[in-house]
Amino acid sequence: MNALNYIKLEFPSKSCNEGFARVAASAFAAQLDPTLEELGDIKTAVSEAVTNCIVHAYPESVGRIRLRMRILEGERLEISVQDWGKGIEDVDKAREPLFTTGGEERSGMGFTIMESFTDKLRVRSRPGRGTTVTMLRTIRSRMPRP
Amino acid sequence: MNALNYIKLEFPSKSCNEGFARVAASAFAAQLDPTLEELGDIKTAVSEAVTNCIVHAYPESVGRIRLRMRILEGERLEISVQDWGKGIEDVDKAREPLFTTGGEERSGMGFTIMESFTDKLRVRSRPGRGTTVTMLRTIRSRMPRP
Amino acid sequence: MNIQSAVSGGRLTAYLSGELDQHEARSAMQSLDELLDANLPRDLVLDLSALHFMDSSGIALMIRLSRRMKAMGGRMWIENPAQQPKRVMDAAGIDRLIPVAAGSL
Amino acid sequence: MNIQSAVSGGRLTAYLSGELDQHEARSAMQSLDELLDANLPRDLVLDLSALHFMDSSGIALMIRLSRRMKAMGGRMWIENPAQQPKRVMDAAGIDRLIPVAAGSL
Ligand SMILES: Nc1ncnc2c1ncn2[C@@H]1O[C@H](COP(=O)(O)OP(=O)(O)O)[C@@H](O)[C@H]1O
Ligand SMILES: Nc1ncnc2c1ncn2[C@@H]1O[C@H](COP(=O)(O)OP(=O)(O)O)[C@@H](O)[C@H]1O
Repeated sequence: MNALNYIKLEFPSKSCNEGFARVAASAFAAQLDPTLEELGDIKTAVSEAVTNCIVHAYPESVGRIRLRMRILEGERLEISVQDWGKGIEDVDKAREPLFTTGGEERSGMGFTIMESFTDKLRVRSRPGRGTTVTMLRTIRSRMPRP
Repeated sequence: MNALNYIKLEFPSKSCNEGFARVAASAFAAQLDPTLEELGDIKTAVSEAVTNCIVHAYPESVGRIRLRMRILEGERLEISVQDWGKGIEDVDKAREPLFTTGGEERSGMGFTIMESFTDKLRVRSRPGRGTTVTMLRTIRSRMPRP
Repeated sequence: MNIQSAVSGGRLTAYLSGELDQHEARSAMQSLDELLDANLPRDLVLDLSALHFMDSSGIALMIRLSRRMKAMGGRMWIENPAQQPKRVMDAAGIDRLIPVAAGSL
Repeated sequence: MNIQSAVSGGRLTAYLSGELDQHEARSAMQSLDELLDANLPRDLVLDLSALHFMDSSGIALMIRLSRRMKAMGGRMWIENPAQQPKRVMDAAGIDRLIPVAAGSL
């Protein structure tokens, strides 16, 4: 599975970087000539995953977040968001709608939204070690391609 | 010299990433509330440095480019662009206006423009090993800060 | 993000603009709490026509506001969400909790 | 980036829009070469009013075009550069080679 293009982006888990991560993700995805709706979905999925690192992975400190994006054959975009923070004890439970450990400032809908805005969502996590969320989204481009 | 915020961005030396690097750089710099002219200067300097990696560092192949940006105390933005390509034999000569090894598709004005659009430009290079260009630019923000 | 408001006959309309993410949510909630404290409205309307982006942090904010309005015996609904916030609200199933109107009621 | 053109009485005006960087420069030069071949103009005007971004790749393109026009015994100048391209042209000292006009001549 060769990537046609990729970026690897690292930044600290400061909430002011949420908006930056969205802009970077959408500027990279723009190469696939997505619709505005598809771009919105990608920005949203990235925002959810990055916010989770800031809020849940590093609740008391500033840690490192890595956002990778790859363009794969077949107009597919792979997005992965990695942290080296707290980790998740029970991933299946965490992925349930409305489940949150974040109190009333969180809705527990982050994973649900990531799932409904992408074609595939994989969560790998080890408590105390960190979490990697990988999403795959096929772009149904506006332009016919050769 | 502690960074208040930073990004580290890696991508392949494909010319389609020039525009992406500019957007990412300007989205990150936007935190300092620069004027449009300052944003334009930053985009231009990044474009020159990234183009040099694509054209000169990796002339025949696709290599890796690393763009780092740091916000330092005093509204200072540090930008560094690194490659692991060809390197530069004579940096002083390379920095002279109009000097180019790129033929008529290049103007030899890249370093001159980087210099005039930033406050400080440092070039470290080792032939066969690669080049790192580091630029510093103070942002005279529109908003008074506390 | 920015919040402007208008009050008329027991109805407080809050106009949200910009982007509502976790970075913005806490201060947005604070502003809205202060507006509710000051006006004690019967109806709260969130007008999202100028909100360009929202993620699940916005969903949490809506749920909190809806609880607060219920506790005060009032009503709350959402008006004019743009495409992206609407998709997030749909994915979260927020319409089961809070009415969403396309135009002004 | 996009190039549109207009010809009138031996003058070819090329309207550049979008962003002109190394990624775009080669195909831009090719389009302009083809326009010159087809029209053999006496004057070449580059109108940059809709060009939002340009780096030194644009400077190289301008120098090549200016050489080509000189070789053909013609003239070339630049019109209406926006702020960022103007700053790049100033830093490169292009006005010593190619006249830059703020408005239409
Ligand atoms: N990167 C992460 N690191 C640690 N825990 C996480 C991470 N992402 C998600 N979680 C856990 O999964 C739960 C559900 O996440 P999510 O569905 O995004 O909703 P929310 O962020 O609103 O809580 C979180 O409350 C948290 O306990
Ligand atoms: N990253 C790099 N790797 C190798 N050589 C470089 C690099 N950057 C610049 N150079 C050398 O320095 C010269 C001058 O660079 P510059 O002033 O940017 O002008 P130009 O890119 O138009 O040639 C180049 O022609 C090239 O020989």
